[in-house]
Amino acid sequence: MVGKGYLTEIESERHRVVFNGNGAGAEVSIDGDSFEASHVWLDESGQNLLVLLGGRSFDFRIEEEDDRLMLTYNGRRYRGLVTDEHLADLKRRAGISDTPTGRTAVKAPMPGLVVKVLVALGEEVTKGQRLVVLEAMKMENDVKAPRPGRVTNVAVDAGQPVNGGAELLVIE
Amino acid sequence: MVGKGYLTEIESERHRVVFNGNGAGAEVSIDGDSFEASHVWLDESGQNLLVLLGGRSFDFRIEEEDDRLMLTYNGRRYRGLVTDEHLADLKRRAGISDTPTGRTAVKAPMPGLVVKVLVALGEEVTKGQRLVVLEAMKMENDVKAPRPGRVTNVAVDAGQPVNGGAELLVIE
Amino acid sequence: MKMKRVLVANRGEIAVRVIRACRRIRLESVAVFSEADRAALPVRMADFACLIGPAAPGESYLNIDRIIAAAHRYKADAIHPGYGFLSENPVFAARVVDEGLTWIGPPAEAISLMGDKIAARRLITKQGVPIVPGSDGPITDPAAALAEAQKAGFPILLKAVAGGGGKGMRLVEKPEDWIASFEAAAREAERAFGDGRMYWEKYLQQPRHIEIQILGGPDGKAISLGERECSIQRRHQKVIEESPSTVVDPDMRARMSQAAVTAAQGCGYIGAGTVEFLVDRDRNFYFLEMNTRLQVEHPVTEAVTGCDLVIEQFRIAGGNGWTPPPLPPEPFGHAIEFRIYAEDPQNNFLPSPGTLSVYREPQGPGVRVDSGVYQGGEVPVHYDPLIAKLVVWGRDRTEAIGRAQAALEEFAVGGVATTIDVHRRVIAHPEFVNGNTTTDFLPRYLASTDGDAPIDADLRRALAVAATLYTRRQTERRSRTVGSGSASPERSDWLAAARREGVRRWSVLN
Amino acid sequence: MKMKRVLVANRGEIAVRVIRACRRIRLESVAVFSEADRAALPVRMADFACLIGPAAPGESYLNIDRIIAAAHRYKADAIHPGYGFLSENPVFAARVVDEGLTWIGPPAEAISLMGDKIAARRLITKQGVPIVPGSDGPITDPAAALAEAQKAGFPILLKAVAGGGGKGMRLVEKPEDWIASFEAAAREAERAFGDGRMYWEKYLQQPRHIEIQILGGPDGKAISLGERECSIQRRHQKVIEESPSTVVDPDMRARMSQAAVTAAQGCGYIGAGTVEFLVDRDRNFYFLEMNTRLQVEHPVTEAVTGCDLVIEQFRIAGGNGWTPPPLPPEPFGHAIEFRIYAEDPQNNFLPSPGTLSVYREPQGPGVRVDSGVYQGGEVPVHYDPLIAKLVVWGRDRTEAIGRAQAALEEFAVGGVATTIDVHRRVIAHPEFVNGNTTTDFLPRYLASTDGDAPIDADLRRALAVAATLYTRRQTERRSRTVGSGSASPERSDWLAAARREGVRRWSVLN
Repeated sequence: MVGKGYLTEIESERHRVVFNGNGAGAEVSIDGDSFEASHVWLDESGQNLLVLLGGRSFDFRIEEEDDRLMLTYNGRRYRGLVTDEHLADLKRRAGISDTPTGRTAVKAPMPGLVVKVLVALGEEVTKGQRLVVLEAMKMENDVKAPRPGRVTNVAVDAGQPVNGGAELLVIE
Repeated sequence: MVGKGYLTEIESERHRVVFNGNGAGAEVSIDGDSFEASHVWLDESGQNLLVLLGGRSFDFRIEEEDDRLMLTYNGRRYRGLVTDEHLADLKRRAGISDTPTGRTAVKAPMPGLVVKVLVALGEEVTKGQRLVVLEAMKMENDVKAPRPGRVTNVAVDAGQPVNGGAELLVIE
Repeated sequence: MKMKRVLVANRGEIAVRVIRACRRIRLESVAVFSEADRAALPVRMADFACLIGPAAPGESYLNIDRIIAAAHRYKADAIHPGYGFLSENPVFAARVVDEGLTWIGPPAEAISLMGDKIAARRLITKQGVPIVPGSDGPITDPAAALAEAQKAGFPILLKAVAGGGGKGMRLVEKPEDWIASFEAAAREAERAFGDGRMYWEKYLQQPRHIEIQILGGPDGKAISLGERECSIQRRHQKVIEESPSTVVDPDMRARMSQAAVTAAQGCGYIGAGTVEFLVDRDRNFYFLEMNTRLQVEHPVTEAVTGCDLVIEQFRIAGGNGWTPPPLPPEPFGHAIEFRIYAEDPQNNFLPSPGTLSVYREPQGPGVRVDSGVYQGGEVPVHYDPLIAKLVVWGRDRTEAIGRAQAALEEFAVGGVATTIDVHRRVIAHPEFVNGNTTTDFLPRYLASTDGDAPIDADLRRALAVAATLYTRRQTERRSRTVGSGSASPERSDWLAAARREGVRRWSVLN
Repeated sequence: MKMKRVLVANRGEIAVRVIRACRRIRLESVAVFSEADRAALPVRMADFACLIGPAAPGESYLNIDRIIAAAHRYKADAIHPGYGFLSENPVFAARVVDEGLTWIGPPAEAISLMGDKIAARRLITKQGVPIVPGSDGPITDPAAALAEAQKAGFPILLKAVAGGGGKGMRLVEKPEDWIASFEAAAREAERAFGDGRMYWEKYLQQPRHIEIQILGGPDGKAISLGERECSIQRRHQKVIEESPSTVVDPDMRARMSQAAVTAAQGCGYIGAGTVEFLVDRDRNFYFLEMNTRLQVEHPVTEAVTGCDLVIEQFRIAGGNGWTPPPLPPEPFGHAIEFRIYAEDPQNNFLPSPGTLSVYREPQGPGVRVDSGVYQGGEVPVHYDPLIAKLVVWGRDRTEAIGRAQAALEEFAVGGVATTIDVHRRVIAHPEFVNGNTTTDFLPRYLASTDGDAPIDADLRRALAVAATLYTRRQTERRSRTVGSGSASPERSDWLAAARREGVRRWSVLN
């Protein structure tokens, strides 16, 4: 295998991606298997990417959402996370941890009005548990726990208007 | 009339445009008549402009073509040319002429192959006269004189491939 | 007096729909817009546009005085209300007429009558149209009502007389819960509508929701344009609608049409309206309510009849008499509508407002999209998250479903999450394919799946490559920006690369 | 053997059209592309994509070996040729079959026969189908041919036996020009086709061009799907097509259909094909030629029959027998197609390649757009400048024209010039509105107008304001870029302004 690559997580499954070769016979190695590959950035937004991989054509839209990527293909969305092995190496040597700190801020997905806070400080929550009810776009919407953990901060009260992206509470 | 304005030519007819006021009651004066006005740049391209003028809504696309503007409204294209009175003033004072030099380079509107050159050096041509036949996009296309004048340079020969924008000949 | 200029008292896709109809018959249009909609598509498309207030609907799209003032200011001579907002407000309808403007909708009296659920039930019963068994008036004595309800059989649905949108509604499974449910629902209705009156209906289990589109002529005679099946619902909101229904045959269509026409004529209905029915397993149908406006799902009827319902509304309201449109003897082919919401199905259908960084609609034979947005535009947080309606037509239902799958795949939206993928999964479901869907189908299906169908290995690898390429490019751009000090490093870099490769925008992996 | 994966040997809108059909019936698709089309829409939409060579058609879309190699490499089991390029090349059709692939088109023999104009005329005459009076073989003795031609009456059209695209064609107004014209045309034909053989036809003055769409079944039986009127032409290229024709009544339709079916069955035709006729002022029709492929204008037939012609092509070629599609007894409504070219009508229709900075297609009931481009994509200089086809459907011709006007206005294209405005003017012309158009209409109209209809005063003022705002903004941006030294002055400036105003992207004039 040539040089360093990337560790790329797609929907929680990790792959090692290494780009090899140059010019027309370009290849990419994925988890050790080689494929002929080429790509085109379709416009100046940098969000529309066409990938030809082993002859198959894939038309992706890519957006950043928090620290992750959201890729859309044929109407379905997929989550991705990419780590540069070279940078990870440097960090490791510098003693910077690459694992998550365990602190997750739960944010308002849109501006709205907090209708109810369903959990209390210190409470243990399970993944998917309803945490906050937010009224926006004419409807009441549930904000659910993205992971299990303990609520270590509650930043809002019922009746309070919040901006999109505002921290509602913290799970650790 | 408040301050300096712009001299704006639309399809060869000239108008004086002055922006007045600020905030919600904004107005524009056109050839001395005042109109309530507002506008929105519709996206980051800067080419899509919505103008509300006296209540009427106009959805324009604007592009630059050589030194002119090309505005599209409801599928039809209109030519525009804008002169800033303030800049024109400065130029006038500095002795810089604002009138055209009388030299017009006729350019290839697209890449192609010169099939025929229909005029000779020194020839007088009328507006709309066929000057060059260019083969492109599977078809033979006529390049016509944008103005009357004398041909003072012929830069291409029959059989020669040319890039889009290449100077074909000059009329003075 | 000929109608010349129509004010469209709405926003989003339905405002665009009405403006398109105006352009097609050379009527001028006036868009009204809130501060949140200054760059919205209806404002771009209308001949005139008038800012009427802040984003909050009460100060703009629900504000009767401001809309009337806009109509006078821009010399509109008619008002089309779309759906939602003021479309079923009899005060507005009456006011429009009082101001000397043409109201593109039914008479205020018909709106009032059908808006009072008890009055509507009484009228319909009198006309011999079957209704869902239930109380014949507001509940005055809950205990006495319980006895009656027990005769009809539990479960029972308690509903607010002034109701709508599921508020003040309670499903009562057993008689023991009756009193508590009644009191809670009445309190809720009182809070929501200032009217705590309740009535009850027998709760039909696993019904279908089928409705009849009618057009009432100025002479009081109504015609039916056939049915729409709207059983795919979530939170009492229709999600997918189609015409014809898989359970309606010509005889049943004729009987339902007759019932709908009777209902419409009975309330003096003029214009486009919809009579909703519930249909039980034995294909008995029961009047549910009448919607006194253009429906969201009107395009499926247009697709199978060839009739432009908005233009028919104008013709009826025009005051020069009206000839009913020619209709095919049977529905021509099959049409399905999909409501595309800016909601995130992977996150409990939370609304997903934002800027549409990518927006490309599907195309091809039998595909229509009604939307109120455009690439680069915004989905504001203040309003309903419906951004588009995809309507596919096929010679038969199978062809329509095939076209729908392809069109849903082709529908490219970036910047906001949408319900497109849910539609794809629903129409691939055997129950949908077989046409065996009742109103509980979608909630049941959504509860049974987490939406994570396995990812094909080729796609998974391509996703990994795409994500990696994106990250690599971002990293490179950032480092170049810092290093070069150029005002616009990206573009020049881009062009240089293109020149190297000989073709703009093409690159091979290296 | 069931067809599973189709290679589409074409580009642009027709490649997209075929790929859409594949997706709808769950066939996989393989796009082939030249270096100029790496980012083209068909490449994005297909399941597989294969680079086959440089931009020049001879090295890519016309290169049989490379296309066959791509088919084998990506395991395609069928090839659809679209129109143009190799679609009417009998060598290619035969080769595809020899390679064990399914050819989505008529037998090579039928292509050959109909491609030889003399052989086609002989066959058709033998079948009793009326043809334009003319020579029954290639001209061997020009002087003898002149005598015959004089009997038919001048003017006469000299045509190349191997002809196409207007090459080797000469209109001869009077007998004195006969010899010179013959020699010039033969030389041109020799140069263009390597075959200098000529024949002659009587030149019908002000004819209509009307054609019949047929589908030939694998059993040799053909059916007619009715006519298309294609009289709006420029440089012998169709520009606007519609169905039904304003001059064809049910009886004439039946007679033309019968003639077309006879012609198709006579040459063993299988698949979709078109028999073209010229129609004179007395509504006599004469066989002109048969096109042995899918036509550009096939969507108008789809709109009034409900039939998907590409899918019928797959069904016929599939080899499992074929049941003709159900057709309405008469055309259902009226459809019109507009070919949108990237050409500049204000500059002698010069091609206008470039980047589509804006591209937004119209929508609404009865509107379909087939295109091969997208916003941000390119119109390359190497190929035909057709970028899109707008197809409108209405219950009747008047409704269709109204819808077309609105849709043409709504069609937003920036970055290249288009023929959209010409269409708007044509369909507003009384002769078009009345349906009185013959093949000389468009050249006559274009010669009579400079396209500069007066500009309404409100629009003129708005144009002046827009141009001024644009220039002011450009000036401000340039001075800020110089002054601030920021890496991205525009965006931050933008955001600051938005914050000041309280709403993103809204500004009032100041």
